[in-house]
Amino acid sequence: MRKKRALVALGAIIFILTFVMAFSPLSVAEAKTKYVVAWYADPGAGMNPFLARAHSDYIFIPWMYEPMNIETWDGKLIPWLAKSWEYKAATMEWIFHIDERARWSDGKPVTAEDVKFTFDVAHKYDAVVGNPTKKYVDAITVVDERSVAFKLNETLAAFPSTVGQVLIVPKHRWSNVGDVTKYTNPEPLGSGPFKFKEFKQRTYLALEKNELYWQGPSDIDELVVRVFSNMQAEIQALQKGEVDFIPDLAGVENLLRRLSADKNVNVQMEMTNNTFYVALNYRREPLKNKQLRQALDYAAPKERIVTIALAGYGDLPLMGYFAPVVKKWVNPTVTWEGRKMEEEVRINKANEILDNLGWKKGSDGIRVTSDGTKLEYRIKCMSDPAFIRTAEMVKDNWAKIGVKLTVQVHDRRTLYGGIVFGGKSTKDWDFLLHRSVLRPDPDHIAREYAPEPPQSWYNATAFGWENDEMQTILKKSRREMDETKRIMMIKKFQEMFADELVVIPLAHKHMGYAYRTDRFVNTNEFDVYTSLIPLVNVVGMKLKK
Amino acid sequence: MSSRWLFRRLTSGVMVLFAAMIINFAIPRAMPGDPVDSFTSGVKLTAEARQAIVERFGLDKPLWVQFARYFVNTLKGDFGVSFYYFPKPVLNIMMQALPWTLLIVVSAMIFQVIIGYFLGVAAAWRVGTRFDSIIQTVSITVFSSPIFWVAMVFLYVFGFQLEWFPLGGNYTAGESYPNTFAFLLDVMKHAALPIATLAFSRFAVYQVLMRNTMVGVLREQYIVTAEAKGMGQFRVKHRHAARNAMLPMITFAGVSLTIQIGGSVFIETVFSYPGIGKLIFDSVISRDYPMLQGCFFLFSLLVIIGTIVVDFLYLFLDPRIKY
Amino acid sequence: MPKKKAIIEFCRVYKQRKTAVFGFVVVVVFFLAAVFAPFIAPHSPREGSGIPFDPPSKEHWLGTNDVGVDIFSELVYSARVSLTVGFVAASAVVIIGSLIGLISGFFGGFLDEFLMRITEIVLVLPRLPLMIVMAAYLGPGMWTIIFVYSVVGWATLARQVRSQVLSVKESDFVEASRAIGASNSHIIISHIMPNVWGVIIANAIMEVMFAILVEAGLSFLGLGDPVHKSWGVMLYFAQIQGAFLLGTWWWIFPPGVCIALLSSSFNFIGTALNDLFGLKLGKR
Amino acid sequence: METIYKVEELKKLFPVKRRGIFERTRRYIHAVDEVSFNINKGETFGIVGESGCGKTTLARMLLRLEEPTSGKIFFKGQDITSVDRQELKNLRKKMQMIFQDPYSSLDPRKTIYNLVAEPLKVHKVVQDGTREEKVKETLALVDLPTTEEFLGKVPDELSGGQRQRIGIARALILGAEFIVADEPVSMLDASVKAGITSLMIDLKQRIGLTYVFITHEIGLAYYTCDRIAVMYLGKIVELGNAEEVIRKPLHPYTQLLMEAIPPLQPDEQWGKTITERGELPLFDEPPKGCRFHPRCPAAKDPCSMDEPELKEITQGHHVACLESW
Repeated sequence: MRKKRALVALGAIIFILTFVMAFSPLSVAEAKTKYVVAWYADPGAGMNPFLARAHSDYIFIPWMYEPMNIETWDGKLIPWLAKSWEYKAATMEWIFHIDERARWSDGKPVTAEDVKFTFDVAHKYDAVVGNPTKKYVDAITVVDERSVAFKLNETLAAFPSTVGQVLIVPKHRWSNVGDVTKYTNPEPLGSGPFKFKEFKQRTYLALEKNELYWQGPSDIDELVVRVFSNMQAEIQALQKGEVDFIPDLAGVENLLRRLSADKNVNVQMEMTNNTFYVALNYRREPLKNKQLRQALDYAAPKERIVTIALAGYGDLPLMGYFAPVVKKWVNPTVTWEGRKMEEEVRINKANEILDNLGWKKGSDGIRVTSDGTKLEYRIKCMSDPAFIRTAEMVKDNWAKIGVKLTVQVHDRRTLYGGIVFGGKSTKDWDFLLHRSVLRPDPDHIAREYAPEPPQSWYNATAFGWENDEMQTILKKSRREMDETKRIMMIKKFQEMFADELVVIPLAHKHMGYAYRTDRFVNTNEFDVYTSLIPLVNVVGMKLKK
Repeated sequence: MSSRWLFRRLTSGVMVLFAAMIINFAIPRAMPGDPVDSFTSGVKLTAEARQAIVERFGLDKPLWVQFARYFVNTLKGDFGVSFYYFPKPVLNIMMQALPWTLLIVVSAMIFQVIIGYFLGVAAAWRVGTRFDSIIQTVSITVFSSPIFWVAMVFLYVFGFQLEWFPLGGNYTAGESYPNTFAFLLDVMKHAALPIATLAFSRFAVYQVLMRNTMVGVLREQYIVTAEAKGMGQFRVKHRHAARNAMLPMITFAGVSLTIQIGGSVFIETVFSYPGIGKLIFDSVISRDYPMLQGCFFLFSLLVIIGTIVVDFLYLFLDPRIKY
Repeated sequence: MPKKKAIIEFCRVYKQRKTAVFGFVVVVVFFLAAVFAPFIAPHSPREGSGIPFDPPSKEHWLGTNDVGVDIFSELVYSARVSLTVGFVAASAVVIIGSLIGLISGFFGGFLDEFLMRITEIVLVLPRLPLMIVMAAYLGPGMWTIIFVYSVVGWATLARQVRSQVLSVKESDFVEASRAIGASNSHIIISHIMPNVWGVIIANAIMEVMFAILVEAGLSFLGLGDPVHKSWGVMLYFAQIQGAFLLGTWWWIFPPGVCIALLSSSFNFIGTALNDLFGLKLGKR
Repeated sequence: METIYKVEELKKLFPVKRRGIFERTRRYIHAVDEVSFNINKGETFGIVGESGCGKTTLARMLLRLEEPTSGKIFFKGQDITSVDRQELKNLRKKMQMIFQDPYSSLDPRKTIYNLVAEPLKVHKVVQDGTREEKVKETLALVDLPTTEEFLGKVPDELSGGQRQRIGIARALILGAEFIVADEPVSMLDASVKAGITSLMIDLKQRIGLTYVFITHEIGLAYYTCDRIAVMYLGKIVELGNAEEVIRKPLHPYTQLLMEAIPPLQPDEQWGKTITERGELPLFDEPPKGCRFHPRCPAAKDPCSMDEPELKEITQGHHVACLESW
């Protein structure tokens, strides 16, 4: 009997210990304005802005650390820490002027030294951090306390937008960190509207108001980022009022109708430069045949992809790689020819093209080219429902024109790192269902379609595609400082891209965010979705009076 | 308890751990293609970063050197650096997740044992009757239902439809609690559904076990004697018979730790509970191989500790047993 | 002649168990559904045939999913994958397990010691995490799941077969056979096997159940083949595509009910067989 | 008299498994310890002793079902301890065994026909066509029915006596000359015992068999055997003509065994008997000196020192006791 009691007691102690182990000291509440943000990923890397680049945690690091400027989807650059910048063609120097108001949350000013230090560190650890400016910058010099000069080794028109991708850190905090790639930055000090307060891995991140914020302190006293791993729970929490803001509504298009009907919630879904397309491996016969690509394009079920796979949150694509939202650069004339036709008509037309080529359907319904190649291919995609469903739709439609597809699904890393791109890519694919979220500045197209040096990895050369004329135009456009001329070139490129059908665009996908409107009003002056929507959104949130 | 028994117990534990190590060591190296790809899972890497990985894991060295290095690192608790939580070490993240898993698994196990005990005793007492066969049928059906689906149904009904319980997480993130009690209440509220699901889906094993041993015990002479003496039914049932039938159940509780913690992968995934099961799922999604391997090793360790603890408990409970 | 008698006797005893009969009927029904899926399913299992998220109606008995695919049709076709994985994986496990058990039990000695040490380790290692680790490396797919299950699942059976073989091997009638001058192969074929196959069959049925559950589980974690859908994959999609929040119970319940029904049927059959064969063996 | 079987210094040690961490010394149970005797053609040679004395091990070694640790066994002059597998298989046709337990020595899943025909299948001696005839012939020999119905039965449907007859049939079907019967009737009811025993005696005369008859009932041995060897702890302590050994037991152990059986008629007395003292000890190592001395009422000092050898006292009557002569 005594043994039994001892056993029970032992069990109870173990049980209580489990609790104690799990919980650290608790904070006691005060009346504060709290703003709760839902996020689907854990800030895995900690609070290190250099590493954050590689992760989705980028989304809340900018509440603490800010960039020089912010790029909006329509191609504008909003000055942020840097109030202005200019280019000296003679010396190939970009000079950035930092806003005088800008200061760190400990009160010290943000100086040119800090900027220089940040970029020097980023360049030094480029291998891990992957800094976009390193290749072009010869030297960084401090002009005066608030001005910093980047001396380039070649002309690069897109340099200011590239600079905006780096978050600036205070030199006086980071100068003796050592290897920044191994630093988790436990006590962040930044210039942003919020200061770090507490972080519980896989649970939440708490930030508090930076009273000294240079754009004026926020109305929000405390900002809590709750880690969710289930979009459905995220949405229900928003509707219940447990959460105020969902910065990214990716992949839950089906649920948005329900959310839009809620009076207290504002759903902001907007077009971005985000395109679904089918890429082709040009090494496979006879994918080099433009007429075949034409037929495949006609037969693609683009309307259904928009209405079903994207649940209506998408648009039929422009054929020149750019989405209409990038107003400054887009060539709106390169619309899809099939737009006005019924699907049946398009499929007939595609069949006609292939019949004219003399590629007959075999008894199994699969066409065979004149030199005997069977049109039987694999289409690879990531194991994400939207991708799989899209791939299946494409497969069903292409079957109707005698092209047989097998859908093969891989995880992201295997697919892109192991098969398509990457150091040891096997190039063992025929079609690739791909989605690219491109920054508005067209420079990235040059990097992707006309890489310098030509055989570097992670770009369209992985498709086996080559076209001297188009690639020359792209290369020129990178160095063209006259913006009007540059726009002309890019628009010309889009025409050629559409005509050549380098890839088969399927749809432009919308992206968006949602927030509650009952406690706060969004006084945000930018109505266009930006890559830093959380920062911009939160800075513009004012308490409802 | 002889030292020989202890020695045997420990050596077999060590052997299992060693096997887990070998598996962890071999899998990435047995994959076709460049081993570095297995270690980076094809993340885009510059030549320098690639070289760093080759050096870190000694991939250019002969296999036995690699293994020795790996072996020593594992013993030191160094399971490498997580891909996803880079540059944090795997161990760090696992240790934060472990208490939560133990909380729900241990609580659920207590409930399972209690439910299994009472249903098992009841069924054994009326063995062969309609009542018994109904309980058996229900047990088998529940046991054969996929645990994640049971979790989904619980979440759908009690979380989304009735809104009795929160939809996920371990406690309300960033909430300021007036006192510790309120906090514990919040934790219990979040843990309730996962515990209920786990308890519901796995009580059957204990029930069947309890019933079968109890049926055997009830046939024994001393029970008949006790009954003949006119001892109360309750006393015979719970004092005499059940006590002796408990032992197999306790052994099984230890063995089933494997299954239980395994089941937590599903439970925690459905309820977004940030324990080690969810960590495994997240690591599958992000192909965080070091984390996956670390979790596997940790599970192996837990299972071994579990079985050893049960052996001691057994010793404690049954005076007849001497190892 | 005696075999026929045994079968009749077996059927008679089996019929007395209602759950076992029920299980048998369910398995047969699912099996037929899988084989004749094209004739049973009213719509395509992949292409949308209605509006998305349509609740059950005359046209779509179990409603439609997020892309308007008829869930009933999807369910019928999915039986193919679930049953295939169940049977193939279970067969692999049974073959490996019984071979190892047989070799280990019959020949004994160092081989036995070695094989049983491995078996012990495989038994103790946490199965699900091990399967997940391997599947994550191998990449999602039906054959991955089959492979992973076979690698991990054989140990229990091996141990049971071994102990059964041991008890038969030590029995007097095997000794008697030896006295006659029978060789090892004669003893294995005509004495050991007939006395062990009861255990193997009862276990094989249970293995099918476990394989179906494991397939469903791994698929639910996203390690299944998302193109050739099984019930587990259906649930995976339902979970990701927000079936809860949209209240589409007709998408969550049916696949789970199918898995539960099928696996518990195998469990009923297995339990019954275990008891029946157990009785026979116990008599000796 | 022709010697059909000759056993020379046969020895069997069973290692006792005791694996500690540090100790690795091996110890052995001496199941049969240097036993020698001859068996004549056509006789029934009885081996008598309590259970655990090693008689079953000895019997198994006689047919090489157990490998002897050392010693030699000659069957018709051929050393069977060194023959190869094929040769042994051939020898098995000539020497067979009848098992103690008729319930467990028949595979419960086989029909009577298959059980009796199994030796034929193993040795492939009879063509498939004539197999059934041979089976029926043998069944008739052991007084069992030969109907189709009976051939289709399984052992579970038979009585113990019938089963043992099946066992005998299996032993005889290949035409064996030498049969080791390991307590063939000990598991049977008294009423059936007599039937089996007389069948065996009958068969011996009809076919000309040689039996080794193992039993723990010395009375049974008296009725069935021509000569008797009494075993104690792996040793033969007394060996001789059945009549003589039982009427005039020389070894105290034989006398002790005699005590256990009631006389046939109330006024009749068996030979000299003694009363038991103690039980058969469990042992790793046999006691030093005479193995029986701890239990022996007649034990003297030398008994615990010297081990007695088996010596011929009168014609054909051997005994191993320091006190008996």
